[in-house]
Amino acid sequence: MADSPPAIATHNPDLQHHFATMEQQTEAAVMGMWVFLITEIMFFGGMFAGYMIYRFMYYQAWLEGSQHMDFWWGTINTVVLLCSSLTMAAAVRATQLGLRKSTVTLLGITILFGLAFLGIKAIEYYGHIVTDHQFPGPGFRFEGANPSQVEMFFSFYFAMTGFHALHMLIGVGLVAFIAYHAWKGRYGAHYYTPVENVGLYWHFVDIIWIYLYPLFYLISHIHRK
Amino acid sequence: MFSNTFPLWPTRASTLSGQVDALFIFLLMLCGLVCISIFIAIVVFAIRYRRRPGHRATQIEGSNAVEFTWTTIPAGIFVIIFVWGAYIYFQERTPPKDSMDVYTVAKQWMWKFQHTEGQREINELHVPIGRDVRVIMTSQDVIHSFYVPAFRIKQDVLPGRYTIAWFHATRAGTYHLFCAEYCGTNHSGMIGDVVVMEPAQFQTWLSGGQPMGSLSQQGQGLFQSLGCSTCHRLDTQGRGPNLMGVFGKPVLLEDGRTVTADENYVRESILSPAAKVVSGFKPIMPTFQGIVSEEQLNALVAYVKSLSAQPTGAGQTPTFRGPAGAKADTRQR
Amino acid sequence: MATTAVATPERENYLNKEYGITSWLFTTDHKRIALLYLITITFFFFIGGFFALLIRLELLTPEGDLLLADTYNKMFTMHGQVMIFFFLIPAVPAVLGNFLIPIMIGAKDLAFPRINLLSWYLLAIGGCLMIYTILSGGVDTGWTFYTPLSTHFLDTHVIAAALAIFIAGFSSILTGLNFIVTIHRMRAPGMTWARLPLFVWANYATSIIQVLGTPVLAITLMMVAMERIFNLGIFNPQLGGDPLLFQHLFWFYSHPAVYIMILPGMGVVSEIVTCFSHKRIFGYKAMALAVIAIAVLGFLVWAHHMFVAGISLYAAMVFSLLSYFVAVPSAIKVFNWTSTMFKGSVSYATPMLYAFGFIGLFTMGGLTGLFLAALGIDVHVTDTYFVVAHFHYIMVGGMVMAYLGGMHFWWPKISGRMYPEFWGRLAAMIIFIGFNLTFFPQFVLGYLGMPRRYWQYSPEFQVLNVLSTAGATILAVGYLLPMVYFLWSMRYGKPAPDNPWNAAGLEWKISSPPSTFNFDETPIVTWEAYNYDEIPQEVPVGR
Amino acid sequence: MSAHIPTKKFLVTVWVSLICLTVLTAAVSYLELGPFNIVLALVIATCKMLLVALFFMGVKYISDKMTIVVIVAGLFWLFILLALSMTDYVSRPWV
Repeated sequence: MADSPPAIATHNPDLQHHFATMEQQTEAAVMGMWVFLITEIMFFGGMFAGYMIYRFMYYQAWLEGSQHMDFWWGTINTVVLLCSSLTMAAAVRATQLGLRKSTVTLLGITILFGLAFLGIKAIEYYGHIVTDHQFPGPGFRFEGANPSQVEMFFSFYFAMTGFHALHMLIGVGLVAFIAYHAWKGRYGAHYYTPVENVGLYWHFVDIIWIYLYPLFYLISHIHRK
Repeated sequence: MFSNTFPLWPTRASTLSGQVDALFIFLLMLCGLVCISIFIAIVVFAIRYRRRPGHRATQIEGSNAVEFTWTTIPAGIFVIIFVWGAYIYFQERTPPKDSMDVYTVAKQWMWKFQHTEGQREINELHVPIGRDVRVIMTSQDVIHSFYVPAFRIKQDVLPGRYTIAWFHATRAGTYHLFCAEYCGTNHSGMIGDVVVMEPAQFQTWLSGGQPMGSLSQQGQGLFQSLGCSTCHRLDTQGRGPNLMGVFGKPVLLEDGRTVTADENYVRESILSPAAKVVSGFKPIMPTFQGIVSEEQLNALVAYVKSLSAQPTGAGQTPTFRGPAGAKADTRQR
Repeated sequence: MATTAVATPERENYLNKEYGITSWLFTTDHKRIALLYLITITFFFFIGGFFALLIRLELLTPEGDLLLADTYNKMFTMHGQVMIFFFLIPAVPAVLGNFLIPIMIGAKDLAFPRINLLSWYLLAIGGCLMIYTILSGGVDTGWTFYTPLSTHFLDTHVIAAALAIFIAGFSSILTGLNFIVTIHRMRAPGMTWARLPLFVWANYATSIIQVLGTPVLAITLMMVAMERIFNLGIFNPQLGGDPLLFQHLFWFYSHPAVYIMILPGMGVVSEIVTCFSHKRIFGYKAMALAVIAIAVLGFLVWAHHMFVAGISLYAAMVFSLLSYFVAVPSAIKVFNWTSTMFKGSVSYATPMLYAFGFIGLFTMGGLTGLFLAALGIDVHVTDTYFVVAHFHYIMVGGMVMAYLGGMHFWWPKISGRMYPEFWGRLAAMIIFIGFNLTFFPQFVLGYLGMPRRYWQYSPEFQVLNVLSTAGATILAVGYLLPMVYFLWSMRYGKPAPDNPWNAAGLEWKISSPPSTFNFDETPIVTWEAYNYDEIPQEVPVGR
Repeated sequence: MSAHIPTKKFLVTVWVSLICLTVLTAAVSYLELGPFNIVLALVIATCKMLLVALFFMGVKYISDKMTIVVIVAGLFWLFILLALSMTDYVSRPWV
């Protein structure tokens, strides 16, 4: 679904029959993207609400769980995502200026950053699931106080970072899609709505991580890893 | 009212039911009046201004004054209804002190009651007229709801914590007890009777034999046999807090927060001991999740509660040792 | 498909432009998509209605004798899920809204026609999953999916049902998104916000709720599904979860969802009442503000479903007070509709009969809402038949009445044919009588204390239950009638003129049925909505 | 709409600020501030969010008021969800 607003315009770069002007079409597409992003806010919002309530109820367990996060991987991933946001913003700029080659290059770098993020996330998941048996459910192992509450912490960790990673995956696909079309020379100063919209999506996913990072990695001052 | 086969009004059998009925009747009259006025207006307008040759509609834009009027007047009435409803609800949710406690465990699909005197019942609850009865409830599985229409009370029964309902029966008789929250296959079979008796009769019924002693005595037995008493000693030397007089008092926790030692706190401390550790103690207590049943848990809670029941001498507050105890005490004043 | 039934109107229109199944399944024409929705939700309406009949038949006697307990539980669960997610929520927005919003604002189509088609496909896929759930044994969680019952204590097809609703939810989100952008960006020159028909306002307000509320339901149902798949404990107290969190998240959507269902109905009634009173709406600004106020305030009241669930005393009071505030704009709307008839020229055409029914029944449903919002009374009547009666007065008495009224009102525009007026009025009356007989006794049952979702009940409740079941059979006949004569009229009905009701509004200025792009040239709007002073008031044709 | 095209230098400046804030938040997370660890971390996260939203996503340059309303509405509704559900949990022990 995420790809739909830009996809509309991408399939048919010319003015669609039901719009009066190109400007109207662009405004509709960008507004549609923003409306879509607020549905995404509420989608993650449900999990943020759950996170907040359990953190309130199980304060100690949340501190405990946070100490088992891979602090350095999390920090590196934050930097990786911020870099990808820069290249994405630069790609939008390059499209607006009609610089086809640098658009494609920048989008390519964005994809690489995105994949790097997912790779690091996979390393973290591997550590949590395989090495430490921290995936919630019957296989969950935790030595220490309040195991079931720490398990709840990990439920939210996996749910929220998992849905975020899923969004990243979709984002990488979208960026690849527009990179292909940019390479084909479909966008330029006259028409860059799809690039702009995918950019909005990408930055939005970045913002979600900007919050996930402190909520999971930084709530305790003790970093065991 | 009317007959047993075709009643149109539920029996009133508690102090609260009259209050609920009063508000209900008030609302019936108020809303009935509004409703009928609107119906009459529709019918009158529809007939008087029916479409017919020669009759033309008069265009009216509307009027801000009128809109303002019928915004503010209903809003004002609504606030009155809200206050009245909230007043009744406040009473429903705040049980009086010195009530008689009945512990309740709901499970798919039955109600189990434990009287503090030690009596146990299933799907039947005997209570006396003229006493405040607190029903302290928990569920073994899914969410149920304790509903006695004659008392106009309903309270969901949640697994994992206590919820409390209370009533003060005013009329002897046998009344429906329903589970009002859908709880699976036999939801409609999770019903029972509340038998309200004259106090004397109730005493006779109570003395019908309670082989295991009172609930707090059962709890005391468990307290010994589960080894609780080795740490929670009745002096200041134990590895766990002394529980004498703790119940109902504020407790300062290790992380700086303060909680009240109510039924839910005692319950949580038995099942998840490390969640809210008393200030000055270490989280060394093992969990009793899965070791004690809900009924045993109730007995333990009743026992801890009984440790605070005896009136203690003035100035004697041996609740906690160390600064923590002192703090907890000052906050309480 | 409806193509076969289309006769031979002379002019080219959206119905006869192309034929063949692919011209429907791959259409991006908002009017054709509206008809796809119409077929889909009518199908689900009758499935849900069938479940309802079985429920009422079971309740004819106090003993559980017709169905097994589990079967009964599945019936009311799937009745709720099908009716809410596959009929009520898409009903007016996706059928009438889809058809009319672009026309009413003078646009050629919705802003994103392909997303519009995608929305229908999502509903259809969700619907297929729901059918799969039904056929493979059903689900018995109650439509509310309360945890931990739904997550750890049932082995029915909970995940399939949750997924079906999840997918249908995205259909709803995308429809809302499409409407919001369309109403913002696609209005014809001169069509200012203050000139929009109230139907558009109502759908705009609805879209706000769909866009902001539905994602929360989606993630909540995902968490339920994950909890079942991975045996997590997010909502299970035995594993440290809090079942009330589920209820908070669920009702955060599901209370506003009742406004998704009723607001568009309010929009329909505003159109009908003005047309058949031949008069401007009384208090246009108040009406427009009221729908927006309902949409916003509707999000602040969800925990009034949880007054006895174990939430805090003070939170309950806050939510109770806020619930009264949301009642105010609803009251304003009722007063304004009634006043619109004052000094009007009232005709008793079928849509107007439905509008009368709507106002009356919605008033009763709304006023009983005041009882439920009063904390002290709610404790007694929540989870009883009082609540069942209350929300059926709003949903069936209000929403379905409005939907049927709207279908009759715009049927000439949609199909290009008139429906038989006599049968229309007869059906409206049968539905009104059947409805009241079905649901009024349930108010009494509720106050007497009969809990909802009971498969068998105490014998003293029987008389009222028999009345209710009798009403339900009448209601069923009432609902079948329009189905029959609408289909009949597609072939045999009189061809409809462009404006059979002498109604205001852009949709009546174009041909019936409209051409594919609605307008030959973009209209320029220079008039207020409901400018009935500028429209002749002859007795409508088609009688 | 966003006909505004940022300069390369400007984008890099924003990015540098974001990286600095990340380093800052990681660094202060080592301080023992009790419950204020998360408060501080969220304040910094909100600053970062604003940087990304205003400059990378171009919210600052959106001329159209309605789109701004849409964004604010989204945040406001999130606030409703979080705040009103918290009222229950915070006030539960009060009686």
